[in-house]
Amino acid sequence: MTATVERVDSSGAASSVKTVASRVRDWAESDPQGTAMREKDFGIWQEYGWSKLWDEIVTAGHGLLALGVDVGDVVSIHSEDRPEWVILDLATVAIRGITTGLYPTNPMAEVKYLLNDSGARVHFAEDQEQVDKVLEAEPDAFPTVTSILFVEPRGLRSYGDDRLMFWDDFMEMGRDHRKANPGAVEALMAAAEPDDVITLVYTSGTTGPPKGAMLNNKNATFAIDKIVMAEGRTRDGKSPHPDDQVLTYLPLCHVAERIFSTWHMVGAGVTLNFAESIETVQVNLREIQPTLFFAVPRIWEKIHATILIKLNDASRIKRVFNGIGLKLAGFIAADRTANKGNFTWKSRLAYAIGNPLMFRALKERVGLRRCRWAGTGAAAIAPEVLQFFMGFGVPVYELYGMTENSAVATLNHHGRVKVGTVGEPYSDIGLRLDEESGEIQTKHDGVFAGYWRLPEKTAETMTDDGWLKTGDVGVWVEDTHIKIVDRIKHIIITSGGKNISPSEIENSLKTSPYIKEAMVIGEGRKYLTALIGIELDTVGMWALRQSIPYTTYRDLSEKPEVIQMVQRLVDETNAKFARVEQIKKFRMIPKELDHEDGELTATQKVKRGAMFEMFEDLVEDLYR
Amino acid sequence: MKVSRKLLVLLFVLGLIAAACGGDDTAETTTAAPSDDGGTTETTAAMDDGDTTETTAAPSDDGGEDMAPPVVDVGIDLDAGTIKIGMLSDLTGAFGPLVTPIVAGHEAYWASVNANGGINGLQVELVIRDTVYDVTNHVTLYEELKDQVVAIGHSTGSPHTLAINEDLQSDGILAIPLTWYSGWTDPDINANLLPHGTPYCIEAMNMIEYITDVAKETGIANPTLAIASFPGDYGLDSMAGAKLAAEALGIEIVHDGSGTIIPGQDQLPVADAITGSGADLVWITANATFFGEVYGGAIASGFEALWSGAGPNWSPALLDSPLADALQRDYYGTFYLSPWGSDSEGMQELMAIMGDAPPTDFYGEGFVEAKIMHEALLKAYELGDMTQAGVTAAAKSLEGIDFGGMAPSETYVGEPNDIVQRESMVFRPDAALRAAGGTGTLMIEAAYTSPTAASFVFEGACFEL
Amino acid sequence: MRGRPHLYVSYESEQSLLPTWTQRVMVGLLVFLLVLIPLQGGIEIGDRLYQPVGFLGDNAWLKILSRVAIFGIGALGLNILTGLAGQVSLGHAFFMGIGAYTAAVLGGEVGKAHWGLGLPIWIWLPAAGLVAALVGMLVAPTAVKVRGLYLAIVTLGLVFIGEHLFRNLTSITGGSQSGRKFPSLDFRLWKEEEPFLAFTSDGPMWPVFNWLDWLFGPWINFPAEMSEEAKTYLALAALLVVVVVLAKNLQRTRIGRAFMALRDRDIAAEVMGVPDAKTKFEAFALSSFYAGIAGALLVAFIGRAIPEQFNLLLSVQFVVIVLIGGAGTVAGTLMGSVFVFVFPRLVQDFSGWLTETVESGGVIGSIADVFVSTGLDDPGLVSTLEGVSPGLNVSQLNVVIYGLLIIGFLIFEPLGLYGIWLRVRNYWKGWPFSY
Amino acid sequence: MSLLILAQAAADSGVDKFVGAITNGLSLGAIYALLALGFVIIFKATQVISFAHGAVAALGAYLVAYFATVLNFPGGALGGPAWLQWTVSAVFAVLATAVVGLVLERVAIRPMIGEPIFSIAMVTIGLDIVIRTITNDFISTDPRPLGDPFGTNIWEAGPISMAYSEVATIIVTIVLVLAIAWFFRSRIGVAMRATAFDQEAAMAQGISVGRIFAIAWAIGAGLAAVAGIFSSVFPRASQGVSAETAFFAFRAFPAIILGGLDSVPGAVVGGFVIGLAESFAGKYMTWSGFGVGFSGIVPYLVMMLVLLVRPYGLFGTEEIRRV
Repeated sequence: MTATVERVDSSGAASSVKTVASRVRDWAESDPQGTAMREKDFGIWQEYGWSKLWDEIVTAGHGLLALGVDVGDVVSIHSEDRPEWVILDLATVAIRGITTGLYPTNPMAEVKYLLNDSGARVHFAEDQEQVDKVLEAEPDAFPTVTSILFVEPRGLRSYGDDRLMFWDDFMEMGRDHRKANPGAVEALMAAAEPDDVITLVYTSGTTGPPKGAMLNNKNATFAIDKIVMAEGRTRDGKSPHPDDQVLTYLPLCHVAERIFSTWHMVGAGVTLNFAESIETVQVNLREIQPTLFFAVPRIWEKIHATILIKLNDASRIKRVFNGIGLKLAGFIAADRTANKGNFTWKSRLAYAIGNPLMFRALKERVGLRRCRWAGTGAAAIAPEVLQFFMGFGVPVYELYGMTENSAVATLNHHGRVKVGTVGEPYSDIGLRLDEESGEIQTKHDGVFAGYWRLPEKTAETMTDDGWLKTGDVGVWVEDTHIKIVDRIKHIIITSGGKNISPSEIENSLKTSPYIKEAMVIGEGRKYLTALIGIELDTVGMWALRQSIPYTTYRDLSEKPEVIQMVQRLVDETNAKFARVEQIKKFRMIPKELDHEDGELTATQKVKRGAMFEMFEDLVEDLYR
Repeated sequence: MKVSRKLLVLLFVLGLIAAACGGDDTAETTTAAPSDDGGTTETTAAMDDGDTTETTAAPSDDGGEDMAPPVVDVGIDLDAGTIKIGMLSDLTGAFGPLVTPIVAGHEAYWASVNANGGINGLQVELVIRDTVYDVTNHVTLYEELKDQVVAIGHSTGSPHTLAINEDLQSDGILAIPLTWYSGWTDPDINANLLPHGTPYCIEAMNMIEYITDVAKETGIANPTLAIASFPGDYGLDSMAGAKLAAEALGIEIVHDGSGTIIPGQDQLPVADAITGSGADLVWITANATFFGEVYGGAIASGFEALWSGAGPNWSPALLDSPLADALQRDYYGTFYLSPWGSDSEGMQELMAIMGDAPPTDFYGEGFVEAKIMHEALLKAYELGDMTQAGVTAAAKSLEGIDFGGMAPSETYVGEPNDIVQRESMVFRPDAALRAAGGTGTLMIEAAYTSPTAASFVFEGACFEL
Repeated sequence: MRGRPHLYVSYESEQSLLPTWTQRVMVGLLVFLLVLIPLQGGIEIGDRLYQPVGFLGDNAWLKILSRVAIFGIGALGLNILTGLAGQVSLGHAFFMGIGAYTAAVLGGEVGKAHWGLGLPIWIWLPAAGLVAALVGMLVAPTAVKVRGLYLAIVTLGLVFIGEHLFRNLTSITGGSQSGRKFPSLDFRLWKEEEPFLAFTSDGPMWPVFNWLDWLFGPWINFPAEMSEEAKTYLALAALLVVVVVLAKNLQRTRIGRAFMALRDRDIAAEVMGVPDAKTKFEAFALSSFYAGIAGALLVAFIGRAIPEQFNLLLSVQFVVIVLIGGAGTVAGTLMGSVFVFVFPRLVQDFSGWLTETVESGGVIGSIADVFVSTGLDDPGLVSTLEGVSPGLNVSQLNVVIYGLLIIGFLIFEPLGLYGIWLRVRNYWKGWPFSY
Repeated sequence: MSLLILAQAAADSGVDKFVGAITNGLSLGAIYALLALGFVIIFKATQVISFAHGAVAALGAYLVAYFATVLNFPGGALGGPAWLQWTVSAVFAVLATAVVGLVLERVAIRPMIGEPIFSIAMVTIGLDIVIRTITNDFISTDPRPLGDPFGTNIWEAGPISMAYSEVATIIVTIVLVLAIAWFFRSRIGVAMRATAFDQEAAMAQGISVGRIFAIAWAIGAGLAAVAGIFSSVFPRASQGVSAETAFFAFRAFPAIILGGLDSVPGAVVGGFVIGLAESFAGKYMTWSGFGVGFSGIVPYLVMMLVLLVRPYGLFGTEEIRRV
C-alpha cells in the first residue's frame, strides 16, 4: 500500500474503474444543476449542486496534493456529518488516498490510537473541540500528522500550531494548486485501481482495540450495486433516484451511514440533507420528509417511544381518536406481519380509515410521510417496534451486514418481509451458515481487503476456504430468510447448560419507552439477571405526572416507584419467554452510560466487558 | 384555570355564532316584513314590472275602505300591514340625554297611533339606530336604513344630516332633521327635509329683543349684551341671530363668546369673561350641563344680569340644583314648544300617551316629529303613492299641520321666508311647578315673535356650515 | 420541494409572504370572495343566483365593510407602532386628523370659508400620508424620550392638542361641530370635472369586469351596472390589499425586524446596533403615514366630518382593534377591525330577535322576557323602549358588551382573535399530538 | 412662562383678577390632586393606570346624588341637621364606591397580574366604557344635582372670594392628603410601599399582595368619588353629575404625569400646578391667536414641556432598565 505509483500527467487515459469520486464527476456532467446535498445554515437549507460539489471535490483534491498527500496516504476525518466530510472523503478517494473517519465522540485517547494506527497524514478536525483532542496531547503524540484542517474557526484564532489550517485557506491553496497543475486530480482518479483501498472503517471494538477494515473500490462498487440498487427494495419498486431525499445524521465513519448517505448519493444521485445535530433530528426529519431513511434500532426505539408518549399526552378528544388509530394500526401490523408485509383487503380497509384519521398526520409530524423505504440494521431490533411502524404504513425493512463485507449480506425485500428476520441474502452472493456453530459466513466482492496492518487478525476472520466469518449466529427461517440469534461471543450458556441469546430479551425490554439500556447477564450462572438503565426523558416526565420529586438520574433510577414500574415491564417481557429465559432479578444502572466513560462504543453499543468491570458489585449482588 | 379560560372563549365564540344566527333568524322569521335582502329583491322586482300594485289583502279599515291600496316600495309591507320608519338618533353620544326622550316621545306617539288602527290599518314600526353623534356612523346607518324604511323619522345633528343630504336627494328619501339650524330654510338644501320649529337664529333674535325689553322695563336704558355658545351649527347659528338682533336693536355686545363653551373643558374662563364684561344681558346657547357651569361660575363671583338661553339650555334638573333661587331671579328661557304640563290640547294629548314616564320637555319634540311624519304618510296614502319618493312628495305638499297648540303649525308649501317658523315661547323657571312634579317651566309668553325676527329675510343660513 | 412545507432552501422562500400552496390558495379564495361580495345578486351561474357571502352584498353591509377597510388600513398603521415597535400610542386619531385635513385642503373644493385646491386623488391621498408622517416625525423626539405609560399619556395629550387645533383652524377644518365637505373618492386626471373612475356614483361596470365578462361570460352573467357603494367598497378593498401586502412585507425588512427587536428588548436591541431614537422615529413616521391615509379615506368616504371626530374615542377604537385582533400580526389586525365593526350589527340583530321572541311568547319568549324590559313597569336588563324604561337600551347594551369584550379578551385571550385562530390552527396542526 | 404671567398679572389688572385666578386654580388643583392621588395609589400598588377613574368618579357622584337626594340614606335615618345628613350619605356613597373599586380589582385587574402594563391599561379602558355607560343610564336624561349643603354661598375675606364648596374642596383635599401620608406610615401602607417596590419580595415577606391590590383600588375609587363630588357642585358644575362628569378625570392625566406616576407628593404638587396653570391661562392667556379654549390644553402643553426635561415627571422615579 505504501508503494508509490507514478503519477500520470495526461488526463486522457480512460479509467475502467468507477470510484465513488468518479461517479460524482459523472453526475456533475449529466445533471450539473441537480441538487446533491443540503446543509442547514442559519435556518435555511443551503444547496450544493452536482457541479459545485464536483468542483469542490477537485479543489479539495488539489489541496490535498498541495499538502503532499500521496497515493495510499491516509486522511482522517474527525467531524460531525457535514458537507466537508463528504467533500474531503471523495477528494481523498479521487487522489487515490485513504480516508478514515472518527466518531465525534471519540475521546482523546482513542483519537490518539486511531490516528497513529492509521498513520494519518492530514487530519480534519471539525472545530476547537476536536482540534483540542489532537493538540492537547503531548507534542509528538502524532508523528505522522502533518496538517490539521478545521472548518469552525471559532476559538481557534489564537492557536499557534503550524499544522493548523483553516478550511477556506486549504481550499484556496487547492485552487492555486489547481491553477498550477490543471488536471492533476483527474489524472490520478483515472489511474485508480479496483484494489485501491479507499477507506478504513474502524470496528467499534466491543472487545479489544478497534481494527481498521480496509474497503477498496471493488467493495464500494459491489456495495453500490447490491445494496443501493437492490431490486424490489422500495415500496414502489423503484430503485433510488435523484429525486430521493436522505437525511444524514448517523456518524459517516460508520459503514452503514457511509453506504446510506455517501454511496447512495454517488450511486443513485439521491440528495443528502445533513441534520444540524443529533438533537435536531426530529425537527430535521419533519422538514426534509426523507424518502429513504435508515436508522439504527436505537433511533427507531426512540421515535417509537416519543410517539407513544405524545399520543398519550394529547388532549382528550385527540386521545379518543388516537386510541382508535392505535387499534387499527395494531390490526394492520398483525395482518401485514402474517402476510409478508403485504396488505390484505382487510388491512387495506383499516388503513383507509386510519390514514386520514391519524396515520397521515402522525407520519407528517414524525417526518416519515413521504418515506418510501425505511431500513434498520447494525443491531438487533425488537419485532414490536417494526410492527408498530408497519401498522402506520411505514414498513421498516431490517437488513444485515457488517463492515467487513461492506454490509452486503441479507435484506428484507418489499413484499417478502418476515418480521424478526434480517431477510434474504442478496442475489448472487455467497452466504452460508456454518454447520457447526451456525455462524453466518459470506464470500463475495464486497468482502474487505483485510484489517489495516493486521494480517494475522485478517486471517482470523477468514475461513480456510476464504469465507468471511461474521461472528453472528443465524438460523434459516423457511429456507429463505435468516434470523440472527446473537453474536457468538454474547451467547450465554447458563450453569444449567442452556444456550440463551440475550439480545432478544434485551430488545424486548427496550421496546418500552422507559427503558434505554438493558444488559442480560447469566453466563455460567444459575439464572438470568439484568442491569437496566432508564430513559431519563420519559421516566422523568412520568415521574412529573406522578408527582414524584427527583433530583438526578441516579435518584430517579432508585425511586421505589420507578423500580416498581420497571419490575412490571420486566414481568411483561418474562411472559414472552420460556422459564429459563426469564429474568429473575434486576438492578438499576446508576448512571447514564456514555461513550467517553467507556461503557458504550461509539455506536452506542454496550461494552459488556467494561460493564462487568464497572458494575461488578451490582452483578454480584444479583447472585447473592 | 386553563380549562375554564378555554371554556369561556368557547362560550364566547358560541355566543357570537348564536348572535349571528339570531341575526339571520330575524331576517327569516320576519320575511313577511321586508327587511334586509329579502325586501330589496322583492321590491326591485316590483319596480321592474312597472307600477304593479299588490292588490292582495287590502287592509279593511274604515278609513281605507274606499281607497285603493297605494303603490309601495321600500319599508311598507301591505300584506303584513306594516310601515317602517327609520330613526337616526344619538342615544349614547353627546346629545344622548336629550335625544333619548325625543325617541321615547316618538315611540309613545306611534304606539298610540297603532293602538287606534294605525295608518289606514298599517302598523308603524320604528327602526331605531344609534349614531352616537358620529358622522361616520350616521352615514353608515343611513345606508342600512334606506333599504328598509319608507322615511327617516328624525336625523340627529346638522353636519350629520348634511352628510347624508345628497344621498337623501338622490335616493328620494324623506327625513326630518332633529336640529333647528337656519340653513334648513334653503329650498336647495331642504328638498328632502322637513324642517320644523323655530331656527336657532330666529330664536336668538326673539329672546334678545325680549330680554332687552325686560331690561328696559326694569330701568336699564342702554343694556349691554354678552353672548357665549357651543361651537358648531347650533351655537354659532344662534350667535349669528343674537348679533343681528343686537345690531337691529342698537345694543352693544360687550363680550362675544361665540363658540367658547367647549364640552369637556373647564367653563370658569367663559364665566369669567362674561363677568368681566359687566353685561346687563346674557345669551347662552349650550345645554343644561354647560349652562349650569357657566352660570354657576358667573354668580359665584357675584355677577348679576338678565340671563337667557336657547331651548336645549334648559333642564328641569337645574331647579333641583343650588342654582334654583338665582335662576328664578335671572333666567328667561325659550323653546318653540310649550312646556310639559301646559294646558294646550296637544300637550294634554301628549301627557296622556306618555303615561307615567318621568316628565321632560323633550317628549314634545318627538311628538311633533312623529305627528309631521304621520301627516306625511296619511297624505301619501291618500295620493296613492307610498313609495319613498311618494312620501317625500306628499310631505312637501303638507300645509298647516296642527299640533293642538303645543307648537306652531307647520307648512311646507310656499316661499321659504313665508313658511319659516318665527314664533318662540318664553318661559321662566318656577321651583313650585317643579316641586309639583313638573318640569318647572312657567310659560309667560306664548307665540312671541320679535319685530326683528318678524322682518328678517332669509337669504341663506344665518351661519354657513 | 413539494409536499415539504417546512423545507426552506432559500431565504426568499422562508420569508415569502405565502410560503405554502395551501396559504396561497386560501388567500386567493379570500380575495376572490372580497371581489364577489359586491357583485352578489348580480352574478348568475347557470340559472342560479350565486350568493357566496349572502347578506354581505347589501349596500348597508358594503358600507360597513368599507369602514372595515379604512379602519383596517389605519389599524395596520397602529400595529406597526404598537404591535411591531412596541410603542404604545393613543394619538392615532390625531394623525388621522392631520391626514384628513391635508386631503381637505389639497383635494377639497374651495368654499366660502374653507381653503381647497381641488387637486385629484392621486395627489391628495399620498400627500395626506406624507404630511401625517412628517408631523409624526415632529412628534417623535418627544415620544422617544418617554416610555411605557408615560408615552401613552403624552400621545393622549396629542389628541387633545390636535382637537384644539382642528377646532380653531376653521378655514381648514370648517370648525367645531360644523365640519366641511371633503373631496370625494373619485379618480380624476388633474382637475377634470369628469372623473376617470368614479367610486362614488352609480354607473357601468368597470373595464376590468368587462374583461372578466368576456372570459367567463358563457357561465357567469356579470351585472351591467354597479352601485356606488360597490365601487367604493372595491376601491377601498383594493387599497387595503395593497396596504396589507406592504404591512406584511414590512415585517420581512430590516426596519421591520428592528422594530420587533426594539419591542422585545429595547436595550438589547440597542446593543445589537438598532438605534433606539432612529427606529422609533421611523416607527412613528410609518405609522402616521398609514394613519394619514386612513384619515383622508375616512373623510372622503363620509364626505363630511367634524373636528371632534378625531378624538380619544377614535384612538381607543384603534387600540382596541389591534389588541382584540392580536397585537403585532397583520391578520389579527384585520380580524380586529372586522370584529369591531361587524359586532355591533350582530348585537343589534340579536336584540331585535330577542324582542321578537318576547313578543311571540312561548317558552323561549318567556325566558327572554326575564331579560327584556318591554315597558315602564317591566324590569329587565335590556329595554326595547328607547330610553325611558328600565334597563339599558340596545345601543347602551352594545357599548357595554363592547367594553366587556375588551376586558374579556385581554383577560382570557391576551393574544386576541389571532390567538384563538392560532390555537385552533395549532390544534389541527398538532394532530394527532398536542405539542 | 409662569413668571411672565405673574408679571403681566401684576401690571395688568386688579388684585381681584389675580387672586381669583389663584383661588380658582387652587380649588381646581385640589380636585386634580384628589384624582391624581387616586391614580398614583392605584399605580403604586398595581402598576396600573386606571382609565376607568373618571367613570368611577362619576359613579361615585351619582351614588351621592342617589343616596342623598333620592333615598336620603343613611343620613335621613340619623336625623340631625341637613348638612350632617348629606355628609353621612356622601360618606356612605364614597364607601360604596370604594367597594365597587374593590370588586373591579378582583374581577378585572387581578386576573391580569403579570400581563403587559398596557394590556391592563386597556382593561381599564374597557371598564371605563362599561361603567360609564351604565352610570349614564342611571343618570338618565337630566343632570343629577347632588343635593349638597354648600349651596351658592360665598366666603369672602379681603380680596379672596371663594364658594363654600371650594373651601370645602381644599380642606377635604388637605385632610385626605394628610390621611394618605399617615396611611403610608401605617402597617398596610408600608406593606403597600413594599409591594410597589417589589411584588415578589413583598410576597416573600408574607405580605398578601392581593389584599394590597384590593385596598389600593378601594382607596383609589374612594378618592375618585370624592373628586367626583367636588367636580359636580357649585360653582364648577352646580347642575350636578351628568354624562360629562366622567370625562373630567382625563384632565387630571397631565397632573399625574407631571408629578411622576409613582409619587404621592408628585400627585399633589402636579394637581395644584396644573390647576393653577389652567386657571391662569384661562384668565390671562386670552389672546385670540391661541384659539378658543386654549386653557383646556395648557395642562397638556405643560406636561409635555416637563417631560422633555424630565421623562419621568418631577418626582417620579426613573425606571431602571435592564436588558
